[in-house]
Amino acid sequence: MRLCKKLGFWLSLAFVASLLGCGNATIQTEGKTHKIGVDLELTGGSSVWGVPQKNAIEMLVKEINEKGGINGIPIELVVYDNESNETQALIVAKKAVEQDQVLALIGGGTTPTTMPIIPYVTQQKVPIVSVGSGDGITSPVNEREWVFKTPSNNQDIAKSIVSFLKQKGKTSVAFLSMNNAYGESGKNAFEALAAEQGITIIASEKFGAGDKDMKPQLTNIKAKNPDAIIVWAIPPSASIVNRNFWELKMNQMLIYSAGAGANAFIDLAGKDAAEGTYIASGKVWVAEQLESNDPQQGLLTKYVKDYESSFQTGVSPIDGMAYDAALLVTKAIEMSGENVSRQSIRDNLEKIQGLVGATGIFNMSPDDHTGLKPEDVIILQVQNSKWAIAK
Amino acid sequence: MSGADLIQLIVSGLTVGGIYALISVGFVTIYNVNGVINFAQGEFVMVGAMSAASLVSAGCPLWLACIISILVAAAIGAIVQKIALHPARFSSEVVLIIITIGISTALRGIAQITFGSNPLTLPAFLAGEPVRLLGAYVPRQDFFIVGITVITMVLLYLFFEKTMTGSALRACMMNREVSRLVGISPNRMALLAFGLGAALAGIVGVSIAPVSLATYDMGMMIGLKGFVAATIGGLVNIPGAVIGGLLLGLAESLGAGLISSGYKDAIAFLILLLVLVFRPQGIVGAKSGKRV
Amino acid sequence: MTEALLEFQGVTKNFGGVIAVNNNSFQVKEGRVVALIGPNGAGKTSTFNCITGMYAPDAGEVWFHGEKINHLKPHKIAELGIARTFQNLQIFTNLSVLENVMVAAKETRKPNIVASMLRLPGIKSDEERAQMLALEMLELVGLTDRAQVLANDLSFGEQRLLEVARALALRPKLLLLDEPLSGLSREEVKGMVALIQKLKKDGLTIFLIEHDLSTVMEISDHIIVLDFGSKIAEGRPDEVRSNERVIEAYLGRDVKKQYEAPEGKRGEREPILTLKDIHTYRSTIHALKGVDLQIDKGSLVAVIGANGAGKSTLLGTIAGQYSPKQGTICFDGKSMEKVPAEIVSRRGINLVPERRGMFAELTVEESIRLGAYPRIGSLLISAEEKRRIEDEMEQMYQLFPRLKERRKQLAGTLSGGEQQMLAIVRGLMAHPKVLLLDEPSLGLAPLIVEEIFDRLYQLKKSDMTIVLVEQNAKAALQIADYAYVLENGRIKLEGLPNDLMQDSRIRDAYLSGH
Amino acid sequence: MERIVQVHKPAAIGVRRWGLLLVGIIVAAALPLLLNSYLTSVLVIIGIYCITTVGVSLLMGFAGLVSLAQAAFWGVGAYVTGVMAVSFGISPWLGILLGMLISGLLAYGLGWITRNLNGHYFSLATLGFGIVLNIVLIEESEWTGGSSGLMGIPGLSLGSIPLSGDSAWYYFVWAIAALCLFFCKNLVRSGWGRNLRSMHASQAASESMGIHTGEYRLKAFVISALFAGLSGGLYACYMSFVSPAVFNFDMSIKFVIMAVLGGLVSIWGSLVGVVVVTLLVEVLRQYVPLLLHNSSSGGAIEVIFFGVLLVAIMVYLPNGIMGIFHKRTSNLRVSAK
Repeated sequence: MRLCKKLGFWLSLAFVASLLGCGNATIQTEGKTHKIGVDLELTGGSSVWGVPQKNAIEMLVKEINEKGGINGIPIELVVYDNESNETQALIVAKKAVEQDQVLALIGGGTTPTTMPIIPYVTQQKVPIVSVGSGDGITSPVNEREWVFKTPSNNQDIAKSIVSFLKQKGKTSVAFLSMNNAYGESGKNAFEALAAEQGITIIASEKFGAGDKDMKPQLTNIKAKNPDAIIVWAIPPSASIVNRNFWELKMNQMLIYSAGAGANAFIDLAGKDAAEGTYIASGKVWVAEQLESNDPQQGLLTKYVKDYESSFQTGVSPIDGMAYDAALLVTKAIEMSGENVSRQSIRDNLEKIQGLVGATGIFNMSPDDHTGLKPEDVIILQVQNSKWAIAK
Repeated sequence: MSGADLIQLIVSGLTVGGIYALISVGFVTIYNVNGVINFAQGEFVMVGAMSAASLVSAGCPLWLACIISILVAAAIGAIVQKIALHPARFSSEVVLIIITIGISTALRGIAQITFGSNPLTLPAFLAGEPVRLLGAYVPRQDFFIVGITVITMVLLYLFFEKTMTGSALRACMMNREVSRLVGISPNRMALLAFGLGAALAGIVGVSIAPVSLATYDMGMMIGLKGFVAATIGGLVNIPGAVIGGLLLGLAESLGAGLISSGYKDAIAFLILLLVLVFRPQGIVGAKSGKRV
Repeated sequence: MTEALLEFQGVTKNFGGVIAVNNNSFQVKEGRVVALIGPNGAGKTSTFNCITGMYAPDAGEVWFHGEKINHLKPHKIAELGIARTFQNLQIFTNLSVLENVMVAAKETRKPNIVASMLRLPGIKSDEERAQMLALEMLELVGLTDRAQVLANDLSFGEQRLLEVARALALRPKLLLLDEPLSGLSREEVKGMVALIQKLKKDGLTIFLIEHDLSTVMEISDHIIVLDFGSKIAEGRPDEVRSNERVIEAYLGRDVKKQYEAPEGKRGEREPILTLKDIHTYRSTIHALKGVDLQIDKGSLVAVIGANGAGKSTLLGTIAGQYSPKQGTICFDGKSMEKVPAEIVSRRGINLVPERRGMFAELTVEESIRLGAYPRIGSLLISAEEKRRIEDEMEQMYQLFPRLKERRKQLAGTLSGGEQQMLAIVRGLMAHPKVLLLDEPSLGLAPLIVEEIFDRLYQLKKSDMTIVLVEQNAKAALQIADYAYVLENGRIKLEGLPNDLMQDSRIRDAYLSGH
Repeated sequence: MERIVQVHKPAAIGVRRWGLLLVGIIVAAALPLLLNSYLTSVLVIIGIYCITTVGVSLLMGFAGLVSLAQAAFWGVGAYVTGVMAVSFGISPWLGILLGMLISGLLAYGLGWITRNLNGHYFSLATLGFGIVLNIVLIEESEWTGGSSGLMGIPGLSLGSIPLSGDSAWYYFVWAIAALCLFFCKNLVRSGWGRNLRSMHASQAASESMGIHTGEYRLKAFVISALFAGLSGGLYACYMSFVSPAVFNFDMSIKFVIMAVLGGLVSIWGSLVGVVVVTLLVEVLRQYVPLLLHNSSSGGAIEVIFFGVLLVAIMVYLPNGIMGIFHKRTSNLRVSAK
């Protein structure tokens, strides 16, 4: 038993040493840098979103650093993977804030991975720009002093869909939502708005992120014969719904929320299945069709070109939102001039007006930490296998 | 809910049921010869689907890609059995389960690195407009899946019933010790069974990839559903596994259509609980004390 | 129900057609030592399991101390004061010797969980009392100095004593001992017998199953004999020893048909299979203690002996199922002791296992064809070879015509006799150089035994080497060229069959077991 | 008259062992002061996990049952505490107790209906139960907030002083974890623990010695669920937000990995397992990006590492880390009869 005591002792010593080691092993870079933390879902359930988002942020930062950084100081990204799990999201956030002393945090790619971080950043006074779409992230504003987000509020998306439905005279609607946070917050927002605007929801069905076949749900909806079907979901099963919709020879109007917009949406759903499908999303996909007077036209065409050249895959509104988050933070750093601090970034974030982003034009204010308007969300349609602005 | 819609539910239930049947046959073969509940069965399906999709996107003709990916799945199954399950063949059932859980986690990680995390798709074998059948619309790929299921079952039947190695494998499934007296080496049979089970999973992966897309983490849920189907069938013989798969597919489809789509998966696992508690030997299996 | 402590009334228990206990009734009087004997598969342990509640009898009742217990759960029956040991040791290998015995102590049977968590004084005192009781029991069986040892590290004899100590810690009124002497050395047997006599003197009622008949005759007041699940005799030891039916049950009935005595003495033909100084262990039991055997080519050698003598272990060792710790097996000039069973069967030593080893869901035809697997073993068989197998199957059907009608039936659905025939045919399909048969006559009607032994005789005549292990000594000796008598893992006697027939020592070997 | 042998005292703590324990406590107490809040929060999470793995270790190591529903009971504890506090304004203290009670009741129900299932049949019944429970958490969104999770769960406060800041939580959680370890250690060393272990070695023998094995098994299952419920309640109060994704099948596997890696031969194994697994996650997170300089595959490397580690342990080191120090073989090797 004596051996075990000695072994036990050495083991606990190694444990403490490695604990300290990974606590303070801040990697000393050469000169002074602006450190920005990134806390996204690189593995796990939502990694289909997380990886493109990280790519977009890294692309922007590389571009800025090539131009000598902000006021001569380069930006250093500290990227962590929260494994689509909220416990890891909180731990990673604490690591970035305390160990890496980041100035600001971009993260929580979804609502569940953002929420637990909010009380912590508020207490630590660190500005955070989330890419999660839940409305609870930035409201009630008085408790969200340090929290911003770039995805359009679900109300805005719901508003643009409802107005499009009214424009097309569709009054009875079926709602198909994914059983995750995104689907749920969309459902609540849409239901509230539809009631006001006199649109009746005659069927409401759910499906899982990993489901393979949604024909049973669609058959249910087909039986009730609605004018249009709204689908609030994320890839990959979002595209399977479109394929099943076509397989069942359903002809109603099919409208997706912005979240479904994975870059491979059309070929995942199948060319002829996707024909005629609508989506309410930012203008990322129709960059080249925008008139020259549209302020986003310039930024979007450049964004699409850069992204496709560096990552060989198409763009999507999802990574556009992360790109905007990086835009906002770097803009706030720029506005802080010489003394850049967490407080200065927070205050400047609130003052940002008319910043042209991929998702829309950001006009922040102390009581609006998203800064987007319903008009930023437009309805697109697949016309001969390409996204085009719906008429 | 008109008649046509009901038929639609039944048809799509049978298609999904065919998929579950193929996976559960793989489960039953591996369980009876190796005595292992293979938690990594879903991962073998994923390996089949992802390798086929990547091969096709790299320009390889569709049928060749499918054959290669089925062989890849079988090879990985054999390697896994050799390095992980063979050395632990004398440990208790529970230890073996934990080992297969470890294998499935490791395969998922490796897949994410080799194939990336974006969903991939595979062009359908039978492309074209869905076909109208008794008022329900059946996509052509579903015919392909049902076709593949039937062909595989026939091939399996011929292998097990008609070839010498087939009956040797069945003998090993029934009585491991006595099969040694007839010159059958249990270790080789265990390897063969695992490779066969993995190949079946590969076939499933290849046939569902065009319909339900392939992601590196698709394995978990589809593997569990395959297991539920095998348990319903009684984990004893091949016909039981097929019936279990079809029943589960139907129950899920009707459950989602008639009861509530949110609780679709819950229905499958409730059935698992009920079967395990009230009829552990499964709907088809004969009463055998070994289970309880 | 007068002063009978335990009463068995018309109890029947069967397992899917096989009748383990067949409408038996008997009594165990208080303060007496009663023994339950009978050949292998007679239903002795099943009777015990019906008493201790492990099996619920299908019919009849079990009374203990004036109370019906046949519906109670095992732990309830134990609380009433019936303790037992097990035929194959069931000790708690992960606990120390002391802890093994303390499990049976009444004081710590249902401790309060919260009190245990907080280690309240009440719990400590219960533990101490249980510890005292356990030490007392260990003292009784003489294991005191092994109290702290992990039960797994005890010798086989000590583990047997531990089981008895644990049973005594239950403070039972009735102690059931299931083959307490099997696998013990001479001194250990003496120690156990002394212990039993001491317990009897202290007034404890003991009901035991044992093969070692001479010791049983010595220590028991009353003996019950079972055969094929039914009671065939009961009474005082001397009455039972001379009872004709008991002897026949043990030694078997001789075969009607007269076979001419084997001509020629041993040794003209060269040996095909020789075993030298074979020691085999079955888990902790030292089953074979230095066995030497020589099988001549083309001869039928019988190996007889009481059950538990190690006959099946001997065949299992030859067939490669158990690898011997010591000694050599030489077959056709090659040493075989380390070769696994699947290779041994391919080299031509094919075993027809005890209780036939059926593949229940293969049809008769498939089973026979599988018999040829050792010879072929490859995936694809040429058409010509397939035809040859079909012809051989026809020949096999001549040997046992009954199998031809049952061709399409599942092996599991055949009768005992038919299964035995199928097992033999399956063995023959492998073209064995040496055919091993393990108790083919077990549980078969005399008419069928007749047919099978006749076929074996014909096979011997057609120059097939056969090793026949049989408990039915008389029938075996009639068709054998040479015979060995195995007892307690050692060769006790060997010689030509008719010399052995008259030798009285065979009766002792069977009835005494020492 | 009979010779009293020096009887093996259950917990004879010699002076040296007291010394070691004291040193351990001092180091543990000092840790939060040395480390920044990030590492302290890692230690808090370790403490919370440890309370659950103590239950898993009791169940797997001593009763020989592998339950894949521990994360579900953990979730029940968290959600009951959360819902009680958010919807009914009940103080979190009462919420945690209620959470424990409800997960205990659920465990009793599940344990009773699966009482005659053994080996992997029992494990897979618990798996089914865990997944159904997770789906219920997602579907009943008006109570549980569905997948978007439950926000605004109040923290704990001792009387008037709110428990805030990682160091305060660290001392609080580890006090409870130490108590759980202590209670479980006593339970396992007591008569009850001995009977539980006997049942695992040979069910037939312990039945015939008067032990009602069904009852013991059920109680062990309920106790492990109570521990999981307590741990869930603490987790909810610490994180102030819970969502169903955390209480899924993967988390149950992680608990099994921790208990097995630590070693099922002793209750301390559960503590060692949690520390090593959680620590490895942090170490990998720190050093993998340096080796691979693109951090997107960091998570995948970690998943592979744990998968391979689990296989290696079960094949080559079945008794886990504590197995090296213990001579008593792990019960998992003994295939339960």
